[in-house]
Amino acid sequence: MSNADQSTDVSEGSSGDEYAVSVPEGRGRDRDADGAASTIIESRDLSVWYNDNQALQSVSMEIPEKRVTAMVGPSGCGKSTYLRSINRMNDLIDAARVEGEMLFNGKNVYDDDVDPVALRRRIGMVFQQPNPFPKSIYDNVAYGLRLQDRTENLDEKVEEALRKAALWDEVKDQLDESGLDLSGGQQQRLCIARAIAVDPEVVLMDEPASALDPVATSKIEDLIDEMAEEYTVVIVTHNMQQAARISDKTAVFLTGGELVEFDDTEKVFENPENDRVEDYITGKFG
Amino acid sequence: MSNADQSTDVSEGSSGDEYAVSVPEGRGRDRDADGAASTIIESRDLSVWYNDNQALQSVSMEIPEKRVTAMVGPSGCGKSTYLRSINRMNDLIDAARVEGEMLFNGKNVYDDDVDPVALRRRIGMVFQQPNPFPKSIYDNVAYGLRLQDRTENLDEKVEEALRKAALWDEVKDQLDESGLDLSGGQQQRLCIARAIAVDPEVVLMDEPASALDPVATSKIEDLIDEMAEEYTVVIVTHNMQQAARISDKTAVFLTGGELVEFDDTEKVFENPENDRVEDYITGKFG
Amino acid sequence: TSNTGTETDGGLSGDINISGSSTVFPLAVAMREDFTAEEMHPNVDISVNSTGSGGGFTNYFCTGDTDFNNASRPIKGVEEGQCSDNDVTPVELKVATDALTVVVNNDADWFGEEGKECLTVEQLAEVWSAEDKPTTWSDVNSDWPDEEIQLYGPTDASGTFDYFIEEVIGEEGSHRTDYQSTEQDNQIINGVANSEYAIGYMGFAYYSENTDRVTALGIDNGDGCVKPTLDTASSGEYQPLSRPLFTYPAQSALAEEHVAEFARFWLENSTSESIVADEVGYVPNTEDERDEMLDRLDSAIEAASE
Amino acid sequence: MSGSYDGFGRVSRRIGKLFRGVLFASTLAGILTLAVLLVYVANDAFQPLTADPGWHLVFLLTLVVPTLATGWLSYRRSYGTLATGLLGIVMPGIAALYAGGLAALFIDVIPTLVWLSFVIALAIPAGVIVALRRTDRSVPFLAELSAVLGVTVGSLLVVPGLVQGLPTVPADWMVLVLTLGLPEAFLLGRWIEGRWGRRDGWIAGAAILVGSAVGGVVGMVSGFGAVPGVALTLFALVPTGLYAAIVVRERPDRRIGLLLPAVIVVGMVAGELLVGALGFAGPESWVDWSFLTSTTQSGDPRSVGIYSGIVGTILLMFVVAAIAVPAGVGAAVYLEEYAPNTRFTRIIDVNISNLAGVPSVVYGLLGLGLFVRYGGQPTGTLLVGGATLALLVFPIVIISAREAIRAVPDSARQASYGMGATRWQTVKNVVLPRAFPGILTGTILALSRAIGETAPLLVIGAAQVFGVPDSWTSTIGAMPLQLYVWASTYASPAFYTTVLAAGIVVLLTAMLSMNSIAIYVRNHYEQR
Amino acid sequence: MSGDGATDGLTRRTQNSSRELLAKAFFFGCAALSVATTLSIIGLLVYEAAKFFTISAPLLGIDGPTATLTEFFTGSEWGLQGPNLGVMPLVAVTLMVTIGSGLIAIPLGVATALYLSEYASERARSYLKPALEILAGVPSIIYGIFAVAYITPVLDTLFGVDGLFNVASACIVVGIMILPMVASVSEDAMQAVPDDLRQAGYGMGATKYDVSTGIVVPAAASGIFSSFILALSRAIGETMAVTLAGGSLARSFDPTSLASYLSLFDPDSYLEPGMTMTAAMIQLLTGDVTGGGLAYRSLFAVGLVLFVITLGMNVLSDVIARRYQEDYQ
Ligand SMILES: Nc1ncnc2c1ncn2[C@@H]1O[C@H](COP(=O)(O)OP(=O)(O)OP(=O)(O)O)[C@@H](O)[C@H]1O
Ligand SMILES: Nc1ncnc2c1ncn2[C@@H]1O[C@H](COP(=O)(O)OP(=O)(O)OP(=O)(O)O)[C@@H](O)[C@H]1O
Ligand SMILES: [Mg+2]
Ligand SMILES: [Mg+2]
Ligand SMILES: O=P([O-])([O-])[O-]
Repeated sequence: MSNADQSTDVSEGSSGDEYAVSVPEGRGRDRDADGAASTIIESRDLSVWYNDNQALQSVSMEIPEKRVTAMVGPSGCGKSTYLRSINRMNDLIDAARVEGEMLFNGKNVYDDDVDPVALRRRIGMVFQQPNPFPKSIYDNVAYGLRLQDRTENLDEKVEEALRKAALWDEVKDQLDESGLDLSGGQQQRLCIARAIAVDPEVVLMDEPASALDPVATSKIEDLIDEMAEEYTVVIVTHNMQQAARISDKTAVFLTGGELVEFDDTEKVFENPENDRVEDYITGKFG
Repeated sequence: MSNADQSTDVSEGSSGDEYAVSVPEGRGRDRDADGAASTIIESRDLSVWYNDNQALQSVSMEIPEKRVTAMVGPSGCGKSTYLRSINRMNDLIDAARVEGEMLFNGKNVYDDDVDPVALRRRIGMVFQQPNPFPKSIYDNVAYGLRLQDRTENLDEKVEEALRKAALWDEVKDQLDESGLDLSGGQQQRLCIARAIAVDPEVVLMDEPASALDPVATSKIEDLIDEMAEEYTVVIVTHNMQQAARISDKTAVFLTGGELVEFDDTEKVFENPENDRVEDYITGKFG
Repeated sequence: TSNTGTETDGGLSGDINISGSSTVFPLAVAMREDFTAEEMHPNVDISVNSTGSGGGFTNYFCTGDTDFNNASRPIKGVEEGQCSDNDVTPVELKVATDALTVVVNNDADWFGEEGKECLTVEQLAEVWSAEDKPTTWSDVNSDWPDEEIQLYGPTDASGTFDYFIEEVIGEEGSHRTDYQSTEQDNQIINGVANSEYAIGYMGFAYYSENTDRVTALGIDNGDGCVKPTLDTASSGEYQPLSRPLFTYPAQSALAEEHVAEFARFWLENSTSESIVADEVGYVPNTEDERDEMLDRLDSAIEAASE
Repeated sequence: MSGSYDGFGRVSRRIGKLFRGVLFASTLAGILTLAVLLVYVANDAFQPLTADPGWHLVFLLTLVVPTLATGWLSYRRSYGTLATGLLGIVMPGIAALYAGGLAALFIDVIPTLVWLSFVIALAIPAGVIVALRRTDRSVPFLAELSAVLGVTVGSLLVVPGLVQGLPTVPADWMVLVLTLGLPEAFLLGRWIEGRWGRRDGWIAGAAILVGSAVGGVVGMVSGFGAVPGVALTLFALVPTGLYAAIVVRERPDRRIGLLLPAVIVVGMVAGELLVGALGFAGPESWVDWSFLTSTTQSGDPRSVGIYSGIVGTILLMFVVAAIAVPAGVGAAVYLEEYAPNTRFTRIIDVNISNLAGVPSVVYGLLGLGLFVRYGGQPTGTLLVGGATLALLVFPIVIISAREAIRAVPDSARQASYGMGATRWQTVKNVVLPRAFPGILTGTILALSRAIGETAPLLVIGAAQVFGVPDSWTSTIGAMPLQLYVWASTYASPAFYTTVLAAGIVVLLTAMLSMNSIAIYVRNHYEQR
Repeated sequence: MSGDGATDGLTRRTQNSSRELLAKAFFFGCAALSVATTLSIIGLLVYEAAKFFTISAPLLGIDGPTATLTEFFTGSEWGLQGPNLGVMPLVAVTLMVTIGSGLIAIPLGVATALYLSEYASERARSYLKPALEILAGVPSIIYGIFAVAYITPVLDTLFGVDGLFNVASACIVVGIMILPMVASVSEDAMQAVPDDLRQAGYGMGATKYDVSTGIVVPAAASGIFSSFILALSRAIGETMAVTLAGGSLARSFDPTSLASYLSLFDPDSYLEPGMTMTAAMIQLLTGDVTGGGLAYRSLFAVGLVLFVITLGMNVLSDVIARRYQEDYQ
């Protein structure tokens, strides 16, 4: 009943931010201190339709390199759609149609000469449900490397990716066993290892912890924190606390596919410019 | 954005019941005034299992005749299970097992000599999704009467039921058209007409308005109000306001299948005895 | 049992495809059996298709698909034309003599007393002619039962059918079509055996295997009633329905040793009482006939291998 | 009203009960009719009543009673135990059936030397592929493809001739030990190594190899035949032993189930010895060794056999599978993984479901016109028959493969595409492996449909008396065709109730064994 | 960081690599093969049949005998000697088999579907469904032998049939053969009826009988109906069983007279032999086919009629089935 306990303080509440999410001290700061990072992904007036139904409305935003950028917003507001339009996963949906620009290292990924497959090799992705292949742990991690024919030193690369995903110690004796035999949290870390094994520049994560228990979630959060040393991480989450804990920048989408606020995480959670954002963050709807 | 607007007053809130649901003036009173109604349905230590999973825990409660009794509670708490055990619809689920008693007019409906089919002819039922038969409107309403071979004056009885369900004026010229061609709200009223055509003593309703838009919902609520003149209505709802608006008595179930509070609606919403009920009603979880 | 042991060495090998007459079919199958026996040529694969003489010529043999075509009548001019269009040269070899047999049900008692059942050629023609098709037996002879005639016979692709038209109905007349027609002559026997008012006709071999199931009618060609037997057929008494049976190898196929060898084997055994008469049920060739045919074969083989 | 119980009454269920009874009877009507017909067929085929009563008594005592008792005991322990035992009977039975078919192929159709030469010829390009994979990765695809194709073609052109020209060649059964036993030993050894460890893997591999050689020698010495000896060892004894080993090691709780097959084998042997000793005559079954192995065709029911039909059917199935499976799966992959949602795709869609409903005799006409009349092929050959039947099952394969592919969860595809896999890489690495069991099931069911088809073969001009084919262009027969010929050409009551009944038993056994394999594969993988 | 060259690799066209194109081309080719199959069926049947008819044959360089469309579609006799080229006698017997087998398969099939969908326990279903699949899987040649060897003798003792062949035994075995198709397609339709509707019925105090007959069957009607059409189309195309059981007697049938249509419903006429379209094709093939001759060409004309009928029925059943799938999503 921790749920109920937690919320009882509302009745005694006095100020407007009982619900407000506190941003952990020191988070973001150490990286933000060295000035603004350069932009790796930038969308300009990006709109996405599914058939006649608009899921994103002219979204413009700049995602900084080697930072964690969180996207929050109520269900159906288009967070996943935005994420998937970065590495053109929306191409796989017949109904989807994109307008506007999505720049990756300054190049519009929707240009005709861009190969989405090559794009995705540089932008990794982790999904909501852990989805390891029904292959051995080793083969899961090696999958992307083999796709790209980068099979020299395979063993080392697999080990390195598993270490980075904080999974090596747990699985090093069972690399030949099926990835499906791992626990949910381990599976998700395996998926992360799989994604980073090919050394992508960006890792996109769509609610990577929402199917996991609290312990596994906290491991993943720690991992994301570490990943930002080397990679640009863009993460969709439903959990405000999580966004506050792990991200440097936060984008808030609202129903209809509008980006209503995008700023440093601290700023968004503590002093949002938009009232609707404040309402949303304090849990008044959504 | 009425949703957002509505909840902004939380931040200015001062007392513990910003969220509390107000019970409309005069509701319940006019009927309660003439003293306690007699009990038509009574459960005694009713427990229900689905296989090894207990869905109701020793629920005892008395449902008054010709009143509206609402059941509320979080998802999965056993409301539907309780409702369906009144007219033994749970018999149709192989996994379900019932212990304890469910008295209807003093007779335990789980006695061996009770024929569930005969029982259901006296206790009508309306479901969450409007589910008219793929027959004409007329045949939908006449269905129960025909089952019981009560076909004298069929036309009149159909008309009467449709009138009671506040649908007659809208459909009187299209009685031969398929029930499926009606709008959602009309379909649900057709289902109510179908249920009351056979003159049941009790009408059970499982979230009858949750699939409908606000206008249709309010029509159904008005209808339930009128129905209580003649029938005993037991209604399951997720919507606190709705329960407060239309019911005389309210039963609150909590997760695990426990009945934690059962009293006059006014009492339950304004001054609940149980803290968890208060938390639930004020929307703090669930 | 011939296929599980070790391979016999020796013997010829290769495929032979045979099409044509259903009348000759049992004879061809018997020859195949003996030729491919363990101690002979087990590696020669012979397939036999019962298509009717005409069906075999026009659809299989003259298009070059088969090596032999059996026939219960001599090849027709048009067929020879078709063959030569495709560079197929048929070599006519007489292999036996048949008594085309008309059969009725064992319970049919109106054809005469037991053992002497008989029909005149005119009556036979009346039954089968398309002119004024009798529907009941009483239409043929008012003394006979007023029951519907059930007819079973070969299809129009068969030599038997052609021969029957020629000898019984007459060139100018035509054969009725409302009968059970089949290239599987056993179906005729079965049909007649199962139906009291049925009549059918086919090669003698099929009758000789079923003498207890159906009754063969004697045929009265004006000189009294003659029952079909091997004797009456070989003596020529059984008129007009005794006839020669042929097989036609394609001359070019005879260039292959196994084909030539099979043709020779067949001819050499065409005088065999035990195979041709006892096992199959036709009148064997006389030794003279055999020698004549062997000469013809040899010269064809010679021509083929040039 | 209030509080008083006035009775709810009862609603009459009489009509309902009657109705239910009628429905149930109707459900059973078709099944029972078939069952009765099959009992008649079995009676005609096996003639159980012609055996001495003593024979029945002996087998009742040695076989039936102990089997029932053991079965009941296993069932009492658990259903799984009984199932383990039943599988232990059915699996070796079916395996022996197919091993027999395989042996027949090597004895009659494929000369072992030719087989050996082709295995060697194909092993060379396979080695090249492996080598290419291992070494320098920078070979462009087209270069690699042409290299592999070139080596394959070259090797196929040169090597068979060389091998067949060798002065000394190994005996038939040795060739089988080399070409089939060695790979099987290697694969199963690897598999067992993964399961139970390195040592067991080696032991198993060696045992398989030695066992197959022993099987050959025993077969030769006993007169059973060396080739059947090897085939039976490799494809019936080894799987059976492996099955028993797995049960013993991994399912100790079900170990007792293995008693059932043991009791049956012992009971059969004991019964056979006893009736021999006591001089009781067995039934004059029409399904006997000579029926299964004789190629004789004549009007005498006692002398004919179905051997040519069996071999023809096996060969036809190879041709059908070789054509229809790649094409059908390919079409399914296109429709599920590649096809844009266009009008053309929808046309293909509708077209396939309609193709599945085209009468088989029309497919026969298609084969006749396409291959014989315009393709210039001779009538009734293995190639034409196989290709015609392949066209017939093509839509069935597509439909079942599509279902299997559709069942692959989308998350698996997403994961692959998200890693930067191309479509083909995703299909190859993710979609096809996961859809494989479903595709296999569908394929087997499609083949078991093809096994029973007669009309298309008749239409393309199959012969009525046929032998064992030995080349692509040999005229072909098949089991159902053989039945048709017996039922028409040799039609006499004697055939209908003797060899035809026996033929039905053989054909149905082949079909049902295929279906049961399909059902087993389906259930086995559905559980995962 | 994002200096020059950072976007180079993005334009590598992995999608159009020769490996991808080859794979795609192969898969497309396989799919196209299914269309090619249909087109060749239609093309071949039409082309060869055109050589059969008087109006089109000369255009295709045929100078042998031909048949006029009138002869073919209104002639009352089938037989290739002389002017008897009417296909209707064959169609009529085909129709008899369809009617007769439908009379067996439709009631039994719907009852089976209803039992499996509404009454049978999970366990009973798991035994009955495979058993029904076996009914459908037994090859038609075996059904043909059953008909001749076991069913005709029974019919003979019951009703007395003349000879070995009769349409009734063909109807019985074909009925058994198509029964599983009626049952499984109907059952699918019944399973697609939302459970909501059953609940509504039970909630009104309906018994299982009331729900099954009054709610499930009407709601699944279009699906059930489409199963009939599909199964009957299967019966029409059925070959070996009707060839063995029905015999090869071309009946005479005058398509211009009402009486001949009535005779299709005369029980006695079912005890006599009759040749269906498919049986006629087999008969032509096992003998009569004269390469390129009238018989050969007539074979394709009959095949075309058969194909058009079955295709039409398949399309119809598809359309109906789609309709009901739209009803309940
Ligand atoms: N494949 C699709 N086809 C059609 N519409 C889609 C598809 N995927 C998403 N949508 C619609 O687009 C809108 C945005 O969806 P999206 O998945 O991006 O939302 P989201 O913010 O990720 O929501 P959630 O938090 O529930 O995942 C929704 O209205 C959704 O219904
Ligand atoms: N048919 C069933 N089989 C097994 N378990 C069931 C079944 N129906 C309900 N349950 C379980 O019983 C519990 C109570 O379910 P019930 O439907 O009564 O809840 P509810 O209060 O009506 O919830 P909701 O508001 O979501 O409708 C739940 O845990 C549910 O999972
Ligand atoms: Mg999302
Ligand atoms: Mg509920
Ligand atoms: O089959 P036939 O002998 O009559 O040509």
